[in-house]
Amino acid sequence: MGAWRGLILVVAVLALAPLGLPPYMMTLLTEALILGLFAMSLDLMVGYTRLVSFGHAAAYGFGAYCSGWLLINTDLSLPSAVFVAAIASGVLAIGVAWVCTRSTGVSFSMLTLAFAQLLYAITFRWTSVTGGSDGLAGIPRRPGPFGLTALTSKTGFYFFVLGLLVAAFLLCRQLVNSPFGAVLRGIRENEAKTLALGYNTRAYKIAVVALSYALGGLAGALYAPFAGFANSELLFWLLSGQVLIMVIVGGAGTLIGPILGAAFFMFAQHQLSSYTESWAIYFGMLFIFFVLFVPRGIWGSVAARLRRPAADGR
Amino acid sequence: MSITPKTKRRNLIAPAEPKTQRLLNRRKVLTGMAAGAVTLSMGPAFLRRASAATGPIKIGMPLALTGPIGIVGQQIKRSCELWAKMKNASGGLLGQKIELVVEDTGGNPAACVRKTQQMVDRDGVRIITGIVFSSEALALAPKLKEWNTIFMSSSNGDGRLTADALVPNFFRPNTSGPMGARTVSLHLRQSKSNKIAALGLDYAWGHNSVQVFEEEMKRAKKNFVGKLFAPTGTKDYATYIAKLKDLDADAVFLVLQGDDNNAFLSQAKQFRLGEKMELLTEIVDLDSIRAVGDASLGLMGSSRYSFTYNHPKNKEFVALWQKEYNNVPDTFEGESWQTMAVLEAGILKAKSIDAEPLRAALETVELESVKGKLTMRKCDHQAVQQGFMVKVVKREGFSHPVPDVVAVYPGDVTTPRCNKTSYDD
Amino acid sequence: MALLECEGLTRRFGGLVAVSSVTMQVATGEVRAVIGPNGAGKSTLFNLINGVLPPSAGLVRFDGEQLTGLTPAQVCQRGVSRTFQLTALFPEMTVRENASLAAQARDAQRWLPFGGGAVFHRARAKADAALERLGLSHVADRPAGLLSHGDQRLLEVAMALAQEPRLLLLDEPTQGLSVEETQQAVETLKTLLAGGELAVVLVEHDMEVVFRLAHKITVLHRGAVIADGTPEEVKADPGVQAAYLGDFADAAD
Amino acid sequence: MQLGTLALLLTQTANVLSQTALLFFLGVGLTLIFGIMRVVNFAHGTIYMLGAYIGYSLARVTGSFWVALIVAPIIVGAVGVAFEAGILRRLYGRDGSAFLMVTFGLALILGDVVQIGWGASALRVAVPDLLSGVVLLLGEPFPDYRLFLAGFGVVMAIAIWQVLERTRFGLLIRATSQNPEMARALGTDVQLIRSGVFGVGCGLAALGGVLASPLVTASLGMAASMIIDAFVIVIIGGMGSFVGSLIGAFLVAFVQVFGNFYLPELAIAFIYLIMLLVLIVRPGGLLGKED
Repeated sequence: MGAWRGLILVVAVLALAPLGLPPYMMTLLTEALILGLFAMSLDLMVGYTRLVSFGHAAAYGFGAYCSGWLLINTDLSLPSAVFVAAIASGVLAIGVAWVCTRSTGVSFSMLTLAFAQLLYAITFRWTSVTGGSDGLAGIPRRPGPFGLTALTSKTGFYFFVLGLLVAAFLLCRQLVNSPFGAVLRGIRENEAKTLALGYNTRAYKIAVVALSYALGGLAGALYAPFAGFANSELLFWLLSGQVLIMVIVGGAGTLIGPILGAAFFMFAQHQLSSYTESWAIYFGMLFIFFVLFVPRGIWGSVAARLRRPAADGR
Repeated sequence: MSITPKTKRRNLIAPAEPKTQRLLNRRKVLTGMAAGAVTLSMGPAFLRRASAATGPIKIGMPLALTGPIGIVGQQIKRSCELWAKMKNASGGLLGQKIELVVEDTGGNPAACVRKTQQMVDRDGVRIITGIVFSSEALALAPKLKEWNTIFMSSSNGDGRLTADALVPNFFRPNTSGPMGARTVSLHLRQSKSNKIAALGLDYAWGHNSVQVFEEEMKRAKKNFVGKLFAPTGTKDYATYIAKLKDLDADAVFLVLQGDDNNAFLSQAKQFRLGEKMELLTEIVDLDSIRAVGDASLGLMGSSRYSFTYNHPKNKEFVALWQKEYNNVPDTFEGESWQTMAVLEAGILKAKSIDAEPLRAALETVELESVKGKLTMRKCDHQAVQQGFMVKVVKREGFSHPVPDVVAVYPGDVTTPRCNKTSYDD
Repeated sequence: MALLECEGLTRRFGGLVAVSSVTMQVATGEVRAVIGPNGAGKSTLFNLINGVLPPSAGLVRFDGEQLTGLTPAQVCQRGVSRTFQLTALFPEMTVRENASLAAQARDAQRWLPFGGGAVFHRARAKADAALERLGLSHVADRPAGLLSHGDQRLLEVAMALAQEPRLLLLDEPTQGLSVEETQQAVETLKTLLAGGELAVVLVEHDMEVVFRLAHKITVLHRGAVIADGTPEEVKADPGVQAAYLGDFADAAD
Repeated sequence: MQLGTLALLLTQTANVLSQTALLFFLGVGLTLIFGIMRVVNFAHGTIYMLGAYIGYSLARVTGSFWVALIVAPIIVGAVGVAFEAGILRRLYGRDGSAFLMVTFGLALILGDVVQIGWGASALRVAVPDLLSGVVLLLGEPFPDYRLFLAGFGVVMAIAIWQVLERTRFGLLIRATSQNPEMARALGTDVQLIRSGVFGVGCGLAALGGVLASPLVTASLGMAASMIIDAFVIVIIGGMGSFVGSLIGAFLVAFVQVFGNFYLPELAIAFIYLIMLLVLIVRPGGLLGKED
């Protein structure tokens, strides 16, 4: 299959990146992959189920604080802490989703926002655990398990992130192409009808929100040991807005698109802010340009070109 | 190369840039854009890195130039640019030109770490300065060893940077938060005000400073009647003003900054709070005074730097500043100037910018700066320096009120003990 | 024994009684039409049967099991499928995907989050069969949103059918169709229902459609049953004529 | 001497009213825009800030706060109309994410425009001389300006309500808001209403900005600190509901003034708790319909 060949090629190129790129580019790339994972996780909700979350930073920040706290206060190894944090985010999400899925549309979005902001406020107040406004600093990449140290170096950590991203991507791809994924598409296009067909749509929504948060939490859990700190900015609504934009810029409902969107967002902001203090202006114009001229997002447009005209919709 | 520092972007605020220079910079911006794609590939990075050892002295400045307190970053940038320009005009340091590598972090610690990493890797930067937020400084500190880079603080007030969070390559030539609280406390010891309250911003800096202050007041046998904390970004301070009136304090210590400070002072004036109690603040700066105008009159507080301080070095600096920028230097402009003076002394003494010798040299710096006598302390890398108490007054020749120095406290009483954030006497 | 039994089914909205003590049975192989003027409570009755609304009183039994208290999804799982008065499809999916998603709903592994080739295979077979029966095979690969209105109505039925229900609730299947389209639809439905393996409840405004398809008719008026019998019996019932035709004249929608 | 309980209650109540007025101007614009256009305007906070800055310049140039108060909203309203006509108009029929992106983009652009045009320093806007005094409420000084804010808020709320109730423009707004389908049937008027409502919404936010500037100065931080409050107000009240925005503004002002006084520990969490509570009990907000 062409898709598999493409995937293997991209992963191979990314795997070779540490050989050629200077360290700061590796930092940038690692961060882009982490954000890509974060954006892809949101795509499950936004692109495949049309559950537009305005509070996805909750997953990211929660994951980051969890893994950060575990790495600082326990003896857990890096992979274990990251894994536990991702699971914890998913569990948190079941509660959040249970409440939020009582509503639909804008109300759903606003409930997710409210939860994220509440979490933000809690992080700010609960100083003994979260470090308050300072956040958690000096988060180590503890080696292990079984004495494994390879993941703690800069390059090792990059491969760790890359591996998890690829695994998460394959998982999501499985999911959206599975019977479960078909139901999600049904909910996206007509929730009432899906319900009437005999699907317990709320259970599906809760499940997809939980998985989305777990993967978002995984991204956050990677971010904390990557950056070495976690602070309340990671829970702020601004990040929720940005990640939503990454998804849309990349192309919602494509999984690959949001990863590209996140990378594009990162690199564009990084480069633009080096050349001009007024980078925000160009960034704003870029958003408007995308909406007007690339409505399907980067990957959405590319995919539409690649696909032969005879192939069926989407 | 040009005699002015190479800044990587068009200068928006500083008006004194000559036209030719501006054109030159714009061309640089354009070529820079074209090179953007190339930057993504690996080639140029290694070339530049190789040239770093023999090229100019590059000083990295990952500043928060945009965002709510972008003004602080702008001040630091202006001051460092003037310093670099003066040094380069007289042949640079150690025969090498100074080059400032400025990047905007937007106040985001992640961006700050990333951009600093880039400066270190690509530009061969070995000295960084100007970092605005404590959160950024705390995020950078653990990386300094790996980067083999010296961090010269010019505005970071968080006490822990020279205590729990101290790393060998960090130096703080500027006044820290606890020192500001201490200065106000020293002033209050002699005041007849007895019932004292405090109002701080509800985050680390506010809590730390208020805590230092509260301990000070208790030791001074004052009646500390209560402390309030307002979330950052509070727009309506009426409820806090009402609470302060309710506490019936004689004096209130304020740990506010930026928009919060401006909002509080404006509204306190409207509620006539100043008629009920003395307002004392941890930082008095011109930017805020200009923003609130007459509402700042009568305000007292510690000042990390004031252009009105009567000292030959300071007079010289203010005159130079006026000639360059046609106004008087503000708090962080003075603080940065002092930081650069310390750095300069260190570099000259070490005859190198490599971290090892430079660190050793910086640890023994002693000089007279715009804020008077300064001694860098080896044990915690905090500069022992004077504390200033100022009062905001009207003065001939200024369109806005100015801070007038009313008391100067010597460095050994204003600076905490080594690795401490509080005082015992 | 009847497959569907409603006993004393009542639903109040505030002071308004939408459905009042309705009792009726439908046996396998039987097509029962529920008719009545606008606001007679027909749609509410459907909503009570398939669990969208809980009844204020009374109960619904399906194959001896009480349905009252179950969610629409659970009712559907037991073999009750319904179509909607207003067309409700997945417009961006193809016709086959629409029917397939409907069929998948009755599959025990419908929720499988990975793989699922077998699930899709089973659902697709059922979907294709249903499309075939409704004469939609030739448009199977088109996006549902691009179908003609008539075909969309038929797709609604096909989706219900793909679920292989034992009881089919048809809510105005010819609503909004032209005369010719209605003719065709009726023919298709007639063939479909002739098999006799289904119990059908049909709500319909078009009397011609009702008389051609229904074996039994229940007449509702202001929520209550005013007549129940074969088409001939109902047609002859003077009470029905008074209540129904009187209202029907001004209910021209 | 400590404040008497009564004096305290009185001043705090007056504070609630003046804050309600400021928040209301922001919330009502946002809610009208959402009601008509289904656009969640992320640029609303920046528009509010722009109002404050333009007001600052007008007050400096003309020497009159009152001129600024009238003219700044008109200028900002025109900016809003231009944005609607130039960009938003091409996007109706697209899903909400398109609006999220363009309004977010607008916020970034305007934020930078303000920094380039006015600099990074906060700017002083004086309370107009007429209102710089205080009145004594049971012996406690209370600024005239805040009383003016409360009064002006009441007057404007009644005025907006009357426009919505009595004029054809208002009728069209209510009709479109309650039944978006009807928008199509209304034909040519729809475009006018959208432009008009976006302009008026932005103008009201700018009015709030001008009015707030003597309290908080004109500063770059205004936008971020206000946008969340504005969202909360609109969400609590029910998106698209005029009366809802009034109630939302009052509730937010109330918890900020009284909540912060009696339970300061919860200060930053208060408004989110309220929002969550309201949404759990009534998913569409107090006076909104769920959609």
